[in-house]
Amino acid sequence: MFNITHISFWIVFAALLFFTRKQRILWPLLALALLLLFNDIFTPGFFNLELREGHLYGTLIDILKHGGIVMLVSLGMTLVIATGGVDLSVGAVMAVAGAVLAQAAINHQSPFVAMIFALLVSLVLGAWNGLLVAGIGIQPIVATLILMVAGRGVAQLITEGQILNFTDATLVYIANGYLLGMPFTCTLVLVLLAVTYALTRGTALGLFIESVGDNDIASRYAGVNSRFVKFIAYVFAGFCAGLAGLVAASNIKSADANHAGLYAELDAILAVVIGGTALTGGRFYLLGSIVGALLIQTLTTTMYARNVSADIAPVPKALVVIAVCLLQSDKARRYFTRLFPRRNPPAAMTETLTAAAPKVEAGS
Amino acid sequence: MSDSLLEVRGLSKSFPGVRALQGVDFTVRRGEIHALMGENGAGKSTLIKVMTGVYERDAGTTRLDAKEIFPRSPREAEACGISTVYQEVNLIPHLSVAENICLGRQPTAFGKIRWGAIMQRATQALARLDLDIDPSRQLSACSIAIQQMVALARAMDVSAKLLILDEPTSSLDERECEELFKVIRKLRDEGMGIVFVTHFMDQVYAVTNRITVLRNGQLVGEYLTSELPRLELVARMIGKDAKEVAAMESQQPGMRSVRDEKPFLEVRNFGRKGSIAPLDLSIRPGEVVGLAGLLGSGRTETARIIFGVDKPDCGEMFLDGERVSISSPRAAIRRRIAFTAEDRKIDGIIPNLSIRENIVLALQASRGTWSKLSRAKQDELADKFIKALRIKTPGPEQLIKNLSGGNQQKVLLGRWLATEPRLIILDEPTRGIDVGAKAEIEKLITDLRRDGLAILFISSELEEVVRTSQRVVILRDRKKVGELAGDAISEHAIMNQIAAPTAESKAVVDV
Amino acid sequence: MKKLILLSSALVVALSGCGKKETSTSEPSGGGGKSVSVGFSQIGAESAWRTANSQSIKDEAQKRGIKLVFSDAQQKQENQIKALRSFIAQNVDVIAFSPVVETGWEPVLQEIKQAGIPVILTDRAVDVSDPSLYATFIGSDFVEEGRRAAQWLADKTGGKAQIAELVGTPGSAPALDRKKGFEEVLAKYPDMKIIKSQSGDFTRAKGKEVMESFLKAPDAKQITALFAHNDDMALGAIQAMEEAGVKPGSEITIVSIDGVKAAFEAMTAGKLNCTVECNPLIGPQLFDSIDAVLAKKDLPRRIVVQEGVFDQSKAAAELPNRKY
Amino acid sequence: MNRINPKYIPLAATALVMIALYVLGCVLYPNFTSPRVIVNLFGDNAFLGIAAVGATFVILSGGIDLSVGAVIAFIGIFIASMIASGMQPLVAIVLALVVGTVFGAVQGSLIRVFDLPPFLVTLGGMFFMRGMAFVVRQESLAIKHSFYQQTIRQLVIPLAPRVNIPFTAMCLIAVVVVATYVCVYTRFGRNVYAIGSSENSALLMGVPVGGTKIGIYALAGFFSALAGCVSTFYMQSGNPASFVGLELDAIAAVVVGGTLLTGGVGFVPGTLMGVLILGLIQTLITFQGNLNTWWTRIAIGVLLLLFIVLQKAIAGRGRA
Repeated sequence: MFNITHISFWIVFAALLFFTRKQRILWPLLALALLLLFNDIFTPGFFNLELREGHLYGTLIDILKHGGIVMLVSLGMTLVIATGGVDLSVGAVMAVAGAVLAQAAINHQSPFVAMIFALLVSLVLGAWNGLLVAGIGIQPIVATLILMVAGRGVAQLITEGQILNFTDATLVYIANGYLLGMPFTCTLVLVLLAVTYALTRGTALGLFIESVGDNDIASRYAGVNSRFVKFIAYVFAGFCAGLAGLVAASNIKSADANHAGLYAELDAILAVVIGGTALTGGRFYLLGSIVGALLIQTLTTTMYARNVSADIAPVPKALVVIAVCLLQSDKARRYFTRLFPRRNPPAAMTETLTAAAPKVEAGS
Repeated sequence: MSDSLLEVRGLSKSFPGVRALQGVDFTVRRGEIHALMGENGAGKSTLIKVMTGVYERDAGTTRLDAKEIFPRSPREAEACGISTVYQEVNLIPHLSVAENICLGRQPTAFGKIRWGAIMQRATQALARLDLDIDPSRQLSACSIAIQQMVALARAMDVSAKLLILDEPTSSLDERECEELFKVIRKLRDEGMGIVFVTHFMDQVYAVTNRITVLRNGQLVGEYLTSELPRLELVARMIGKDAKEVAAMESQQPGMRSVRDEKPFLEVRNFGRKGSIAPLDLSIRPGEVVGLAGLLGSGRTETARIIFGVDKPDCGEMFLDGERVSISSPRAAIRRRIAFTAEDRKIDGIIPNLSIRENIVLALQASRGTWSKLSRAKQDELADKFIKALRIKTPGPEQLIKNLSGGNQQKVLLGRWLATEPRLIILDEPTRGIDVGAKAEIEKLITDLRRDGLAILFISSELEEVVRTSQRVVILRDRKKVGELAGDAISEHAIMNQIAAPTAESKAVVDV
Repeated sequence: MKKLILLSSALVVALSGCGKKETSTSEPSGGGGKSVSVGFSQIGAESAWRTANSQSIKDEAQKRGIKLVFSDAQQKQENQIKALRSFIAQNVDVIAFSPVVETGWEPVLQEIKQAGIPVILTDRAVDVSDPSLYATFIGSDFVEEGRRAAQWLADKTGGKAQIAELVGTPGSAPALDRKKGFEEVLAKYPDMKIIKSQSGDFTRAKGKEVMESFLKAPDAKQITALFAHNDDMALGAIQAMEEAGVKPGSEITIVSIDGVKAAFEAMTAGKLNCTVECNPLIGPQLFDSIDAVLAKKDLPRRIVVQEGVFDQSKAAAELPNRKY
Repeated sequence: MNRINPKYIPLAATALVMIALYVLGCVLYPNFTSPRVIVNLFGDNAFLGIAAVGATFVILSGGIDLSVGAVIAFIGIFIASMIASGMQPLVAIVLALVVGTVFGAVQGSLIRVFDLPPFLVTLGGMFFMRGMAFVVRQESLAIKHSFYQQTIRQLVIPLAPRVNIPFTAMCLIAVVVVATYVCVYTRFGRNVYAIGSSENSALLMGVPVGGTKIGIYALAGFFSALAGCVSTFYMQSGNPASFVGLELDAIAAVVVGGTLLTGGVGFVPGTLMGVLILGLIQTLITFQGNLNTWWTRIAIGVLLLLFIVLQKAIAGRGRA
């Protein structure tokens, strides 16, 4: 149990916790650490890592690999939620993207053409959501509900009700390949994270998204093109979902319109919220969402590893949802601090306390 | 008159980090209208919210009719006999007028609501206020003034002993105010105790019998209205010597002259149905044009169509003599027009972003999404405006929601100045901020004017308009009724125009 | 108001368009006399097996000129019950369906009985107290499939195996029965043991994910055989093994059930050892029984679909025959 | 035309679409006119209808409840296994209703007391109930008790030869009548509208917002539990894996029924019509007999879009 990789892992993690102790990401990281620690002690073999066939192999790698789908989706979802919206259709978009990919591959398109085709379709679906929300001004939950309901039907029509299998090596590589000993999905997530970071922080888009999500009207008065900002967020979410759809299809070398991306929207929303982005919009935390997705996947993988029936897995998930909600709620935190007074409340907490003060007199 | 109805003794209430009320005493007698006065942050709102059960008190007692009460919700307060009408109409827009009057206390028989009885009661309540409204009408279809009257009717519907009016007049015109006063005088004569909160000094002297002044959460004193001169009242509210105030009031810039330049902005026959009747207006560089009029007279509406928030449906607009049409705030900003909106909280600040981000937002928006201001440039801008506008903050990364109202307003000014505008529209820039900050902002306006900016200045406070403007445009009932320039500007002259009978106002002389 | 009229007329046009399509695709070919109509409620389109099953039924109906009202329940029992009741309203001559789960059919079957419509079950059985509620049940014997899989494995390994099991959707008839049959045979071989068992939900993705976690357990090295309740899960598991550097088909012997085309391909590639056929092509048998029911002939309570066991030796020869 | 209150327009549209769909069915398929079709519409959609009525209250108050489908599945398997272990059916049903109501109240309290977004709380509730259903039992379970197999089955009203109005349909109609009454004739009902329209105003007007909110979610929990009971009457079994995604159908029915998703405006009978419209689409596609059922999803999606755009248009006009 106490080998070198092991100890170094915990040292790195502890350092991570230390350096993020004043940031929002501390909470999901801490939860992840607790869950991993639990597994370290009680689940034998959970931390085993070895080199097989030139790549790393172990449960931890599995978490990274399978968490990839939720991570990809949650990046787009983060931006949408930051604008104060939500995208319920990402699961359906995944199914459609997978279906388009498989159908194109079966019709002997080159793998790259197939991928571009699938991504284009998901961009279009994202644009459709964006149009409904930003263009017509429909409430996001409802606007994306439409595609959530109809999208899977569309995917089913594309596959004609079949599970479409493909064997193209390039397409299979997306979810099953390894780069530098790590699953290729990790590279994909890192690239998308970098792209998202560049897109939001390298340009003013991030500032605009946060300002629109925090106060839409004021942003518009300040000259921010809030419709465009929202539109972009939904298009980007569509793109991320499409990419996740490719990974999901590649993972099983086939397009399964029924099951691909089922509940992906809920997992992604959960990951984003765990990551510290508020469901009401405003400040967003891309890395937080990634950690949130990791936490969810670790939870699922823990179930498998501990031989807990997959059916009752939703119960611990539910408890995590509620716990995260409570952690984020100012009110709950106040109750909590009243119960356990301490000297140095974490930064996030003092922030909310001082924030509460001026609000009081605001009405006068 | 010593027949006290409500007795509040030693009331304290604190919020994390703030002591909003400290041992305040407050007495209302039967059959009087009692003004509760104080600057923003004095604790008026908190006191009212404690009395109406919205907040729980930390210490102190409240007695109504010599009986100790402890309301924990507006509902309980109502049950005790305390009714409230709030500044913003707090009614349910989707329900009918009748239901709004009776909501929460609908007459029932065995748990079943008797709709007939509701209509009847609503009709009676409206009749008591001499209001002729169809009670089955949906509330959202009524004007704001009518809604405020419905709110009053609602407050009267219970057998209230004490009626609290929390700035009920801010959205009413003069005639409507008079209607309201008629009603509350009648209620007073019926023996009710009325607490009246307002910041319109005239109204205080018009209807109230007694004044209680609060400052910084503490009681300053209780006075008979007839025995407290206006100047004294202001002095007590702001905690300064009366002479000082007099000196402040007399501070005239004495700079009514304007460089003889071509106007930067000129609109002709510019208007929008339902917001503002077609008007002409021009502003020169280096000139402050005041827009005076009561709330709801069309001041904000004028600003909104100039800034492109609402689309005009007639008229023309010229910038530097060139005809333009502005269809959105973004288009206005591109033309170097800036606008600080009236409601800072809703239309101005981005509460959870830092001061730096709030300052660069408009400039960044005008540059577009793809050419981001470098962080160094952002810091430079933030530092510059924090210094120049003397924003009190630990640093540029502080969240704007943690600042006081006045400092928030300065940040918003900074946001617009960063875009280097040529015209800036200030809609009530001094609303809800303390006297010190007010003076600073007034001075800023004067400085900006000297730098050659064209400024459209909207304020409810006439003294402020008189002090800062070179020209004043007067609006009434969503119409331009007059314009004053240079030495003709005085509070008296403006008031005359605002109060002038309607027949005269038709003969408006264009300048 | 105009918008409303537009809206509703658009809907009418859209749906009547569908209606027209219907008349063209399912026109009864003149077989003389009154044409027979059959209502068939399918579980869904969740797997290759299922679509082959549906296609076989549709093809056979067309061949025989029978009007088939086909309804897909999207895995939901409530949808299936709705479809069955709508078949009654449509006055079909025979109702056939593949139940999603075993329970919960009593009320609707009673109603069908009252309406005097004979019922034929396909693929999966139902749990009812009154056996007269259906005429016959055509389907594979899932228990037998489990037995065959176990027997093949016992023969292949000489009665010695540490088995990992990928179970189907919990509570579904095939999952329960296949497990039952498999364990029945296993009882005879003391050296064959199931050491790991988890649900893979009959899907490839889950099968893969569960197999991965099996392979990571400390006792993973002991696994010598895999029994998957269907081919899709086995195919997923094969991927997991390849990634783990375990050779499927040699280091771990794999037996699964269904016999879909992809399984045969895997067998020819040497990655899968054996698949016990579960034949979806029940169309001909189904319509034979329908004819018999309509002719008031007696039917056996249980009609077992003809199916075989295929291992690698037979795979290459059989592969070209596989259409699904 | 001008005298019609704009808030009734979506309701009229719903009624129109419903009638149009029915007439369309009758024109296309001769058997569609059978009274059985109408009886089936009510009977088959009873549990969806009851759950949708619960969702109507939640949506009227400006919230959302995603736990509906999972609660129904849980209650179904709960009742089935209670009866299997020897409990009297009526006792089991009452117990189930209590469990559902308490669960709803807990969700409501979390939303109310800690100011949590309903979306997340009920999402957690959905996960929780779905998992608990499997904890109770992993497989479906038939209910074999004379109360179910005889009493309930005989509780029918004959309508035409061999066509009976089933007990489930009666439950649905009773629920709609009672819920409509609650909405229109009780203070609780009016408070729901008030909170949905403006929570802050409602609070200041003395509406007991906290209690009402908890009550709304408790009521929704009760209706979901009732829908679960009705589902056991309907299928005489419980299945922990059933009714996945039913909450979306319920929300869709509510929206199609003319209730504003932002709260404050809506009608229970509209929800019933919404449920019937969804049922009619499904019936039409079954009658058609050859169309991929996935067209159902697409058709519902298109219908949702049309109704939402319609609501938007009306709201936009109302403001101007």
